[in-house]
Amino acid sequence: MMLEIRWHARGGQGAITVAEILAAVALRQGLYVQSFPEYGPERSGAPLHAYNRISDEPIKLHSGVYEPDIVVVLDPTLLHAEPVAEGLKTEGLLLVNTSDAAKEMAKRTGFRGRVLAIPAVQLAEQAKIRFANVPMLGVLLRLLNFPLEAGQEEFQTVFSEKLSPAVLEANLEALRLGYEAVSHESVVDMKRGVIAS
Amino acid sequence: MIHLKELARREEKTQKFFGGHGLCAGCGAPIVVRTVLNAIDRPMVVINATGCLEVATTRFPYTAWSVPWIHVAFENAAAVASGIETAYRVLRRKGKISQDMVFVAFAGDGGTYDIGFQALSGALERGHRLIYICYDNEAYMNTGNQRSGATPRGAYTATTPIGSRGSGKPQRRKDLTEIVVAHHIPYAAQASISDWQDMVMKIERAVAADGPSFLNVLSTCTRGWGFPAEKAVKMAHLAVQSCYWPLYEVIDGAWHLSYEPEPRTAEERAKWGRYGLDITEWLKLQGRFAHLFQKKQEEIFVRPEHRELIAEIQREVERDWEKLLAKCGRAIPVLA
Amino acid sequence: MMAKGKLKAWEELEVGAVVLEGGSTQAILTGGWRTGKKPIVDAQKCVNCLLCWIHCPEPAIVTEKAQMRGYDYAHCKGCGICAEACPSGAISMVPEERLVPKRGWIE
Amino acid sequence: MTVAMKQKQLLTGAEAVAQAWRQIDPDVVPVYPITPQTPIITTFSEMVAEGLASTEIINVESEHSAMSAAVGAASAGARVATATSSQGLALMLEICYIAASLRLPILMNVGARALSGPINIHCDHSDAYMARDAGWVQIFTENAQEAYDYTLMAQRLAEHDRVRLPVMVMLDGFTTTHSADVAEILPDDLARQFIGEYEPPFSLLTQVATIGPFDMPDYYFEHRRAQQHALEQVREAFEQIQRMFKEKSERPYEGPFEAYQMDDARTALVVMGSAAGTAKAVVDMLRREGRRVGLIKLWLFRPFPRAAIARVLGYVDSVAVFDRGLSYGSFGPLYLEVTSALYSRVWGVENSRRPKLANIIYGLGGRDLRPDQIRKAFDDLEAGRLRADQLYYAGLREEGDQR
Repeated sequence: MMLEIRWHARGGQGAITVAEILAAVALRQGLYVQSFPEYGPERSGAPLHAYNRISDEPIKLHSGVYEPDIVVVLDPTLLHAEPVAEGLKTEGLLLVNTSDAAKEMAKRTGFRGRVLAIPAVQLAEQAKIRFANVPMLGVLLRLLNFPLEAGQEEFQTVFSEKLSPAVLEANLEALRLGYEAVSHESVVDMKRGVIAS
Repeated sequence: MIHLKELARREEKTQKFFGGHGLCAGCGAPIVVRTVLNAIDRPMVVINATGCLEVATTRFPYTAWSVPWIHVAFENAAAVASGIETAYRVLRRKGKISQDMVFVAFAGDGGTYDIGFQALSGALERGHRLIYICYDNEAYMNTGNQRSGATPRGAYTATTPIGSRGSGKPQRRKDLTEIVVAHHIPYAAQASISDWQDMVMKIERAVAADGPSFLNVLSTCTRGWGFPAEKAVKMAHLAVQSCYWPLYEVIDGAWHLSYEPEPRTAEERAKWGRYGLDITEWLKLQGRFAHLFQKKQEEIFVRPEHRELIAEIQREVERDWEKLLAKCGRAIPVLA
Repeated sequence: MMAKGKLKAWEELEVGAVVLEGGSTQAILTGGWRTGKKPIVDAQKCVNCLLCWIHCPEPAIVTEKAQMRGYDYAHCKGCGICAEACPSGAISMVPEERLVPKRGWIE
Repeated sequence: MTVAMKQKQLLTGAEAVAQAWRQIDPDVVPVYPITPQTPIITTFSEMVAEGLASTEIINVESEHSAMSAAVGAASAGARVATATSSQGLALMLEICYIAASLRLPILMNVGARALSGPINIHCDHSDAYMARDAGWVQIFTENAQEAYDYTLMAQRLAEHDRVRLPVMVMLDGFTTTHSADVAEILPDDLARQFIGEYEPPFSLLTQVATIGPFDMPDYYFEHRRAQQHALEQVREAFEQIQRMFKEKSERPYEGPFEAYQMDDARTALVVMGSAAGTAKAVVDMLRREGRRVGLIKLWLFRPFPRAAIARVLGYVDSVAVFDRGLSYGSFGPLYLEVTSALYSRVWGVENSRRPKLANIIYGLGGRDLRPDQIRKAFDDLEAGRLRADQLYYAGLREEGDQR
């Protein structure tokens, strides 16, 4: 069974980084993974996409993702810049960083499947970090039933040299806030690949 | 001397470069381009080498340009321009073309100091009447900030990273403008996006030159140099004030200094060195030099282990400045 | 999925991949790149020196008869160079959501 | 050089090409010296200095800049020609691809010469073969006459409104470029009538346009398909121009190749360039001995005339393809084209049958191909000693061969 995820963000918002960390965490859970950006001249502010594939069998595909199971929108302004729900499976999940209601997101994108609206920006502010990417990663870890510790460990291995201890701590806190933000949702059932609502 | 209002009127009348391109917010390159295109009030053909400017402004089917524009490859802007300029002369001689035109080549420092240097040298030596503008952001920025021959000593780039055995670019940057002057062309100059009036005046002289002309224009890069986008013009100003990027012109081999830095603010006066602003005032504001500094309560200090390098960089700037003064026939101020 | 209409078939393309419509990047609304702040200009303080205009990398500053008249928000990327360059403090960067007149020209 | 009527002259291949350039009178010719094509540009430079051509020559600083300047001049609506060989073609190859993609009608003569290493200044086709995927039309010529004729024709072909592609005309290094041969030059007025005035469909000097945009994956594939389409249009235009040239020159060029003594041939060679002459002489000799032999001398190598080759070789028992270059790790490029063409043909139709094939590599680095070596190829073919899956080398010293 394979799960395909498409991230929507703008250059400089850290989508590619968290997509890679998500893949690393899934690998730690014994799954097969891919993480790749949509190649093109990335410029801060310009729309960009990143992709994940997570599967319990080796992944041979090397093509784009056209019918994702999950779409993650890190920057809500992208909703009117491009069709974020394009190709999203009807039984898939649209996860949007916004303080608006999920219904509003469904209306704006025309997606009739499951929508999850998470005010990740506020979670980021709460944890005193800049971007919404890390809290959204926390949400996904929870949704995919990966342990929070695995996410925090992975984050540490990647960033311990690069970030000062205080900033690293803030990011781990943001990850936890994201993780906690979806406690009541039931998780993805990796075996059936269906997003159990 | 053209006034800003005249330039604005020109852009209102015939806009030659449009928004919606993909250059980063705060990029220096389009500031150079707009200044050049507005300063030249004559039909032109633009020849653009591969690089940030070219890639971000002509993603098919869109183009930011509304003047005849051509890109062929990374290393041949000057050669392509030579072909166009020659075709123009022949077709004009044969009466097939009548209008008076100029040929402007735009390339970054990678495309000019390094890979495109041979074509540039050939075009200059052959005397083609073209205006070559290098928007110098001191590294290969389109591919994500790798070092070029224009990268300053000590700067971090993705190919001169910082580590236990690496502390930025070990070599000094190549003084390309001086090498260009050695081609005995009628006009060569250094300009900066921080001094539009000086740049416009130099573009006009380049257009008037009877033969090849070359402008090396400092064009800051918010992502590659590592400073907030809004400081793009200020970063160029500080480079000029510190004598790191001198403004001068060489007309038929004669050197003329365009600007002798003097402090503009109390803050600058407080940090003024022998000829200009202390080089650390410019270096410390940039991410590419962050490894040379450390921050203590909002104050930025040179790391002890890098004091020698910083002093050496300052000395190099002063020695180059003195050589420039000599070439411009200026006496070197005796140390008080 | 960039701002694109219908993509052309190969037979419909110009010979040699030539692009004939000049300045067509106007169709790309890079105003969406702003990350939270946009410039506005106070008409009282503006001395119309046009230092903002010459330093704008887009261009996204609107002039009429060489008079500064505000911003083309469809393309302004919010870099803030104009605010830094303005000698009379007429330009300020305000939160994106702030309601402003069409071109941010505050009479 | 007043020419009352067509006259036979003693000309080297290089001089013949220079004559063609003089009559074409290109607006811009970027030049850079490299053996063996240099006499083309030096002879032409003298013509310009004598006022026999109105061309502006650019003495560039490298072949890379020669093709770059040619692209610039052509995009400005000028008629452009240049010449190179071997390493020069390799250096400019990056820009050759771009000239084709921009659909610029640049004429280039190539004095075919071996590619380094080791460095070698003599003839083979490895340089032309290297450029076979660049998107140019490629024409191989046998001698000074063909070099002159096809250079004129190439100019018309490049500018043909359904083609609009750069054209490469190969003449063998030294064997053709430097050997004096009898060639007939058209009277200037006749030549100029044939060449015609150049009305550029586009000029950067008079039109606002962006040339050489940045393609993302959403358009690059379509642009490349459009380029292939242009090459698919060449064959018809090529034959149309041959007919027009025949009216002026009375020289009967017809189709992508010359079929020499092929009507009832049982065994045949396929060959390009000057060696075809030697091979014709051997065919004549063997015909006099009553042997049914023939040869195909290919002019148009790109676009490769697959159907025509497959048709003409469908009535022959066995064929030896002579390649003056080798696609290392595989066979000779001409052989690869011929076998592919034959494989894709429907057999048994009009009692055609698939011939036995063999690939003979010859003449690398100027090594001469002697008549006795060609005769041996015919003998081996007829005796069935040559296999399709093995490479043979004519004129190579190998251990154990009986010199």
